[in-house]
Amino acid sequence: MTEQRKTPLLDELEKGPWPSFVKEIKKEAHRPMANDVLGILERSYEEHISHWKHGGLVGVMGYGGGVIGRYCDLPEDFPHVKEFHTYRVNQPSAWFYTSDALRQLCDIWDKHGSGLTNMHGSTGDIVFLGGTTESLEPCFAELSHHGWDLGGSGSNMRTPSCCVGPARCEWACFDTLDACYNITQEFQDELHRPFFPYKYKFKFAGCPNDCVASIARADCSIIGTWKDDIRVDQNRVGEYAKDGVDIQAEICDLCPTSCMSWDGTTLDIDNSNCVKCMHCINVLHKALKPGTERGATVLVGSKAPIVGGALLSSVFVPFLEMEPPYEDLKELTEAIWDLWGEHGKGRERVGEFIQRVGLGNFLDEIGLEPVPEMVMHPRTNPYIFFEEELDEDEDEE
Amino acid sequence: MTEQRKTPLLDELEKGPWPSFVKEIKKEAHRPMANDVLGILERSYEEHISHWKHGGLVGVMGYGGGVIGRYCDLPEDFPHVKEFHTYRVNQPSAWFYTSDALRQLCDIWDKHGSGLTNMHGSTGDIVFLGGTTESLEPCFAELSHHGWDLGGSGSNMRTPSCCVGPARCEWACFDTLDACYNITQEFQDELHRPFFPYKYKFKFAGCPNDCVASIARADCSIIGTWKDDIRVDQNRVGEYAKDGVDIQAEICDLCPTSCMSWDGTTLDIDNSNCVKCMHCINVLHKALKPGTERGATVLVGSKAPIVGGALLSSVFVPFLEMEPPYEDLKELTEAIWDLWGEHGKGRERVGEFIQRVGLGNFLDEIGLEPVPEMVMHPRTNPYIFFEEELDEDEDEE
Amino acid sequence: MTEFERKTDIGPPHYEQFLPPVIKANYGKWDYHEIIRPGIMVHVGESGDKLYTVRCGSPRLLAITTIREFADLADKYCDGYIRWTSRNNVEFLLTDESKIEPLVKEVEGMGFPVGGTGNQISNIVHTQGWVHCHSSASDASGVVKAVMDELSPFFTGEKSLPAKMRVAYACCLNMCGAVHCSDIAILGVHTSVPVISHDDLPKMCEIPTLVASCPTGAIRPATVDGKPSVEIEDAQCMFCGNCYTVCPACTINNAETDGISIWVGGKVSNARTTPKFSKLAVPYLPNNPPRWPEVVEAVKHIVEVYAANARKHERLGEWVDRIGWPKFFELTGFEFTKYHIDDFTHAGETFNRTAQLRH
Amino acid sequence: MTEFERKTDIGPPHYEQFLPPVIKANYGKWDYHEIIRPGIMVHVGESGDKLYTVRCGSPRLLAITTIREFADLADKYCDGYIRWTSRNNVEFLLTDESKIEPLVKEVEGMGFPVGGTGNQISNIVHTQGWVHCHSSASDASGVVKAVMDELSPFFTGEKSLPAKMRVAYACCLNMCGAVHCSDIAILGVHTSVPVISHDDLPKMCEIPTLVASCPTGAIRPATVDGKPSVEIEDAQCMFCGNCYTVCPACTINNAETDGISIWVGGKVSNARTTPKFSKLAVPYLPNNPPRWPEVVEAVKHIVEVYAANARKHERLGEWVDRIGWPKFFELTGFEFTKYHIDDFTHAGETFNRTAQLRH
Ligand code: SRM
Ligand code: SRM
Ligand code: SRM
Ligand code: SRM
Ligand code: SF4
Ligand code: SF4
Ligand code: SF4
Ligand code: SF4
Ligand code: SF4
Ligand code: SF4
Ligand code: SF4
Ligand code: SF4
Repeated sequence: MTEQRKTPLLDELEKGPWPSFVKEIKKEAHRPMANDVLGILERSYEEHISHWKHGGLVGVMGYGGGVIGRYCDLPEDFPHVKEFHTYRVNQPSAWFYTSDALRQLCDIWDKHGSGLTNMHGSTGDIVFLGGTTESLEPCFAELSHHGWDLGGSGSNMRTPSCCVGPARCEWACFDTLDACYNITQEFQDELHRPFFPYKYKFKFAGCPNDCVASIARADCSIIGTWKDDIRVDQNRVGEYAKDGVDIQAEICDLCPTSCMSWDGTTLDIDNSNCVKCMHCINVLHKALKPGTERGATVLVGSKAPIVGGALLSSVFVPFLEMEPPYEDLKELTEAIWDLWGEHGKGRERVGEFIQRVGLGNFLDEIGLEPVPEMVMHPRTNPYIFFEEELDEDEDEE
Repeated sequence: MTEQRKTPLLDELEKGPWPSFVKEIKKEAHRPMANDVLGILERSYEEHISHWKHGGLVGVMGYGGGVIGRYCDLPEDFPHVKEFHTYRVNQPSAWFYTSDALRQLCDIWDKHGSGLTNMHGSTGDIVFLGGTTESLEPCFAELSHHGWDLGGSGSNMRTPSCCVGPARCEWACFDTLDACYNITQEFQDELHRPFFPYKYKFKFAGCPNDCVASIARADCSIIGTWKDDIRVDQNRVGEYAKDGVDIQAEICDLCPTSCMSWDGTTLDIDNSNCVKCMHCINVLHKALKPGTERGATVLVGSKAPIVGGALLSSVFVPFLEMEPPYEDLKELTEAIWDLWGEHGKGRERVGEFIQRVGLGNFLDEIGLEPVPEMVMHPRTNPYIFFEEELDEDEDEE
Repeated sequence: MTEFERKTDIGPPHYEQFLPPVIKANYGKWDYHEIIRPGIMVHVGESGDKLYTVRCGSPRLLAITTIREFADLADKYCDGYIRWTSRNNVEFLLTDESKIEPLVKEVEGMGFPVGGTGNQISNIVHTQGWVHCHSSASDASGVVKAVMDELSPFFTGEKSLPAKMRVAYACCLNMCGAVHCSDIAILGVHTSVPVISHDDLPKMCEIPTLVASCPTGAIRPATVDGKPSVEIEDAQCMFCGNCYTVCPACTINNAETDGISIWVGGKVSNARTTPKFSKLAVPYLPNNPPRWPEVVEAVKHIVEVYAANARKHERLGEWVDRIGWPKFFELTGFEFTKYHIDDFTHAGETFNRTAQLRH
Repeated sequence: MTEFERKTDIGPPHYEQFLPPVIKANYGKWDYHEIIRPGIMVHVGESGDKLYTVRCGSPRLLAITTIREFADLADKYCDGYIRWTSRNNVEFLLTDESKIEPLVKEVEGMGFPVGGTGNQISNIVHTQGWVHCHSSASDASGVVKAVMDELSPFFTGEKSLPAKMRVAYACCLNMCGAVHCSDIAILGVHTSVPVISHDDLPKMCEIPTLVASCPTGAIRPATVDGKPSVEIEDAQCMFCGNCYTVCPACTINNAETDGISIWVGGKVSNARTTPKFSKLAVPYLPNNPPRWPEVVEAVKHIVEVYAANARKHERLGEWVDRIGWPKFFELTGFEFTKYHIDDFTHAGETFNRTAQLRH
């Protein structure tokens, strides 16, 4: 084996209390590939610039996504990272593993790649960091043989992800793990074969705490919520008060709708004005619980800034039952994909598309009724595109 | 004199408790002009449509504004309103009059026009409703002879207006009447001779209650405010409490920054967090008063929807001393006019212009320092037009 | 004409000559005020001087006959001093308390109701309409009269409200009444694509200016039977009328389809909450002169629902912000339609981007 | 390869096979949880069963060597059960309380700190940087390591905060870390106009797509020495790099001018306040590997100012909303510049349109 690259700058990053990615790379530095990563990275540290080039189209037979091609611009100096592609391996719901499953993945990657990974990528996939074009097919064959499949990349449905939900959280308002798995399986074709205008991401959060940041980074954000009253154990509330929680200041005063009152003994909630923000439940978690009539709010359209500026998802369905097989969610999804697929421009995310064509028109087309919950407030500008017989609006009472 | 037009539809509007504009028109119906107004208006009521045409350029010698030309589209049926122009006569500050002044105006209008007026127009002018082209010069000569001048119309400075302020209000933080008069006189040329891209309006409000709606309908909104502490007469506060005002609920809980506290005897204000909203002073007006270190906030850019959507004015100078001769305000105004005048498109209000070129660039050009008070929050999108040597930003502490 | 010396650039007369002595004496030194009863206020100076104000409603369109009568009243009761407010009400300024009642009697006898102070509904700021403007989608004075006849108990004080309630009217999207920040805004709307007179257009209008005037870019230059003109892409037109403003040959007025929309929840003052735009409540009601019953009914309904549900000091928009828009539509029974969802430039900024919802 | 049966469209393995028995037994029936101490939680089922979680920090970039060691630990202490979090921390899942301490000792011995729960600062969500991406304006892992070395007391619990504090990093405006809603966002920025290689461009890129990719329309088709290419209007370029994403011949990376910006006050949860975007705090700091001292210093400073001033349960953005942005800039000493004022599409919506101000 070749001797390890000298990396004086990177070595600085082996110091300090936080675990070091440099140490991680060095753990695999006996492999030529990881060793060249050290070298080329050190070069970037010296020169303050990336030495990677755009990836061409690389992938496995029959799939349009799942692999990000990557080549370095210094193949002479670093021949072993001339090709340095990443695989996106679809993670299990909520990132649960057994030690055997992990070893299986490691053994496969040991054999076919750099030995470096990201656990996990930002979308949620297991990321195998750095493989050659040649290794793609054998590696994929071995992965799929053992029951692993690739995730998404390119203009297709991206790998869905979900919070730990009912597996380890008392607040889950629907089965995030099952919904995530079910949707991923239902749309395998859309996941592997790009034929959308751009990427489309799903994220499932069991409650409004949104532990997978779905509202910020999923074209379709499914966030658990409930309809009925918050369940209150007044005794446990009392214990919190005894233990020094200032119920008035820490709970009532921070409720977004001020719908709670505390008289020193009972916590009274006007549930008709509760907007399910979770705060009181978060703080008094032994005493308060979400209601039992549970489902989810479906929001659409969030994305990063490119091109029109970042977006958060906005309300489409205020409350949706989330029982398998999730027919309503699937129908809504297909209606959205049909419209966006037909009329969306290349590299136009659905959130941008909706703004271009107008939410009202978009709803018309997919057959969803407009409801006030969809907007913070009705329009303020008088530029109304009147259409139908206007008389319909006359009987406004 | 011709006999009065039959107006069965309009007659319906003579009924009811609210004073009737129909009665007003009829009071002058002995004049052919007012009589034809009745007729043509009745026709509009029958046909659901206006019978007025665009006005051509009519006006008085040497002025580009002050008169709105108006012609009807039924000159045969209503010959006396063939020409039916309006004069905008510049009102005195805060619309104060003596009976003699009113009679003087009435006599002039009696002689030269329809005998109908608007007291007042939305911008603030005395509006003489309906005169012929021929009558313009003599009417103006007589008006100006008696010390009255025309207001603005067209692409020029419009007639400034102001709230009653120090004349009859304990909250005025500067002399709105004097400032309004002073600015009107200073910019007579800009008022009468259109050479701006579009209209430019001034409105002066003595305090944040904004009784002239300046923040909604003035390109330059000057709103009185103060720097130091609210003056509190605790005894008078106590009396309010005794008289049944719930200080906690009606005052403290409605303070936008929750900077007040009430222990049943003293009202404590954290003035460093008071945003001068006026609410507590409005309700407890005998007990609370604005501070004594007074001035105004200057905001720029409000307008109606056409073309880009309605705008409210936004903060330019958080706190400006408002002492005669108002040099700072005049300098700022001229700087704004120079830039907008040179680069503004036709019919582009200054508020729209600022958004097109960017507030940051606009401030650069007029030499005003950016301050955080100008925005609700710093930018959220990363699309920064970096310019100068970036090192300046390095020492950020 | 020679008898008069024509002057220019003299500006308005100086206000000082119109101020009553009590105001000159207490100018900027007022201590406090009180609303004695709806429409009647006293302002007390630090000096102890008292200025009484009697405010009465006005149709704004006034005959000189009436103005002269006001002048006579001013002489009789106010030493000749009188003013108008920023909402077009008349204010008689007295120092002699004993003269208040007789003045009230006389002015109300003339048909001008006293009121409009404090949390009363004040006068409706409005515009020209069919009385004087070419682009009006409806009349102004008539709608205002019909609505105020219904709301007058809220003006005079028979009925009262939790907070100030400002109603405004504008007869087209130019919004000369600046209705865009009113508790209740009544707005005339055109709803048909402008009809172009291709003969007049070349004579009357500059085509580039016309094309540029359209907020949605619906207007394109075109040659119509040999002559230069424009064509309008119907689907892109949202009837703002700006093309008509700059070009008389693009007639937008339409007797059949012009109508009225209603907007709610705006405010101007900085009290408690920051200034707010009005939001769409009812997209379209028919033009129904002489008394516009549908409009009157809708406005009255909003006022009553607000009065019944809002808290003290809570402006209409503040009330809706507290209860939420879904509740507003539920309480009023107004239908929420696609028209209520913004689809102009900043539409996305109005979408509800949170899971905080009442269910 | 023949030894393996290649399959497609099978999707991920079913999660159930990876769930520990205690989770299967209490699935969806958890009663409550407690944070025993930073990094160690217990979740109690309605059944009374207890699931212990030991969370440790991770650099996210992991060698298979390390993953195998984690697997061994899982076998030794957790019956083989382990998971990762949405912020890339590792969570060991135990049922035997007595095994917690030895596990903590061993995992910390390996150099992986236990912590990151509750109001501790958790792991920094981040991206590829110089390790794997072509468009990175800076490295990702390196900046994160340098910052976390400084913040680690807030992770382990030596120091604590008023509320959750989420820090994220992205190496270019594509924001793969979705940093746009983080309490503190560290963002790599390009600040120079892309350099076009006119020879490669025709071969590598579709000109219409390239032209369309520019948010500001700064790119125009042009013919350069006979060949079809594009030109960039420098003044219109705000360095987003989208052209580089679609066209390798528009190189935006620049060793001299690439740098890092810092954003604050974003959040994702719906707790108390609705989700918020992060706002610009520091427009530009130099790229200074290997330890980016300026960036580390600025982030640490923000955390400390926040810790010293915010109220309990108050996220950074909620704190600033209460005290106002002028106060934030005063307390941090950061300079407020024209760069902080939005000038993109919806800029006007961020202007301060009220007289409500602290003076
Ligand atoms: C690997 C990953 C970052 C990581 O280190 O974890 C990643 C890496 C890249 N992203 Fe991403 N994105 C990754 C998650 C995200 C996320 C976060 C998320 O999905 O939750 C976002 C923001 C959310 C969103 O989708 O808007 C994100 C927004 C983008 C964008 C901007 C998209 C937009 O509409 O604004 C681009 C640009 C593009 O698509 O051309 C992009 C493009 C890229 C490319 C393919 C670069 C390019 O221009 O081709 C990067 C390849 C880097 C490499 O060499 O491996 N990546 N990308 C993440 C995927 C791993 C996984 O599958 O788990
Ligand atoms: C008379 C008056 C309405 C009234 O009944 O009181 C009025 C009447 C007209 N306005 Fe106005 N505006 C009047 C105050 C306003 C206001 C309110 C204000 O000034 O406080 C506004 C909204 C605030 C603003 O300036 O944005 C206003 C916004 C407009 C606009 C839209 C301007 C914009 O930038 O959006 C137009 C269209 C235009 O200028 O071409 C307009 C145009 C017009 C024209 C000249 C119609 C036209 O297109 O040429 C109207 C002439 C009517 C007529 O026949 O007499 N008028 N106009 C008001 C002036 C009287 C006075 O001088 O006191
Ligand atoms: C006379 C007038 C000024 C003038 O120069 O003409 C005036 C005079 C006073 N206003 Fe005003 N306001 C006047 C138009 C306004 C406007 C502008 C408008 O309506 O177009 C506003 C902004 C309305 C809005 O926010 O949409 C206005 C918002 C206020 C407020 C804030 C109310 C609120 O809580 O939002 C106060 C404070 C209060 O009433 O408690 C106030 C208070 C007052 C006081 C009590 C000030 C004082 O100490 O004298 C005056 C008696 C008010 C009353 O009617 O009870 N005035 N006031 C205007 C009377 C118009 C009318 O005839 O009704
Ligand atoms: C394990 C994890 C879910 C997963 O599937 O991996 C998780 C788990 C829990 N979250 Fe979370 N959250 C997790 C990511 C998130 C995220 C997403 C993110 O950070 O990208 C958020 C949104 C953050 C934001 O708003 O920017 C998030 C916002 C919350 C909140 C709301 C905090 C707030 O007041 O805004 C709570 C409630 C609380 O902590 O009081 C919460 C509470 C919890 C609880 C207490 C739920 C429960 O009863 O078990 C869990 C233990 C949290 C802890 O660390 O103390 N979790 N949580 C994630 C751990 C990430 C990590 O390693 O640190
Ligand atoms: S999102 Fe809600 S349900 Fe899911 S893990 Fe977080 S707190 Fe639990
Ligand atoms: S969940 Fe939120 S909104 Fe509902 S009561 Fe609790 S704090 Fe209030
Ligand atoms: S704006 Fe203020 S100062 Fe002027 S009249 Fe209204 S309350 Fe008085
Ligand atoms: S003026 Fe407004 S902000 Fe200031 S203390 Fe009174 S209520 Fe609070
Ligand atoms: S609002 Fe429109 S129609 Fe009414 S006066 Fe103004 S411009 Fe004319
Ligand atoms: S009415 Fe408005 S939208 Fe329609 S064509 Fe004219 S300018 Fe354009
Ligand atoms: S943020 Fe930009 S540079 Fe970093 S991985 Fe994503 S695309 Fe690449
Ligand atoms: S970097 Fe962005 S703004 Fe500049 S040219 Fe490229 S796409 Fe346009």
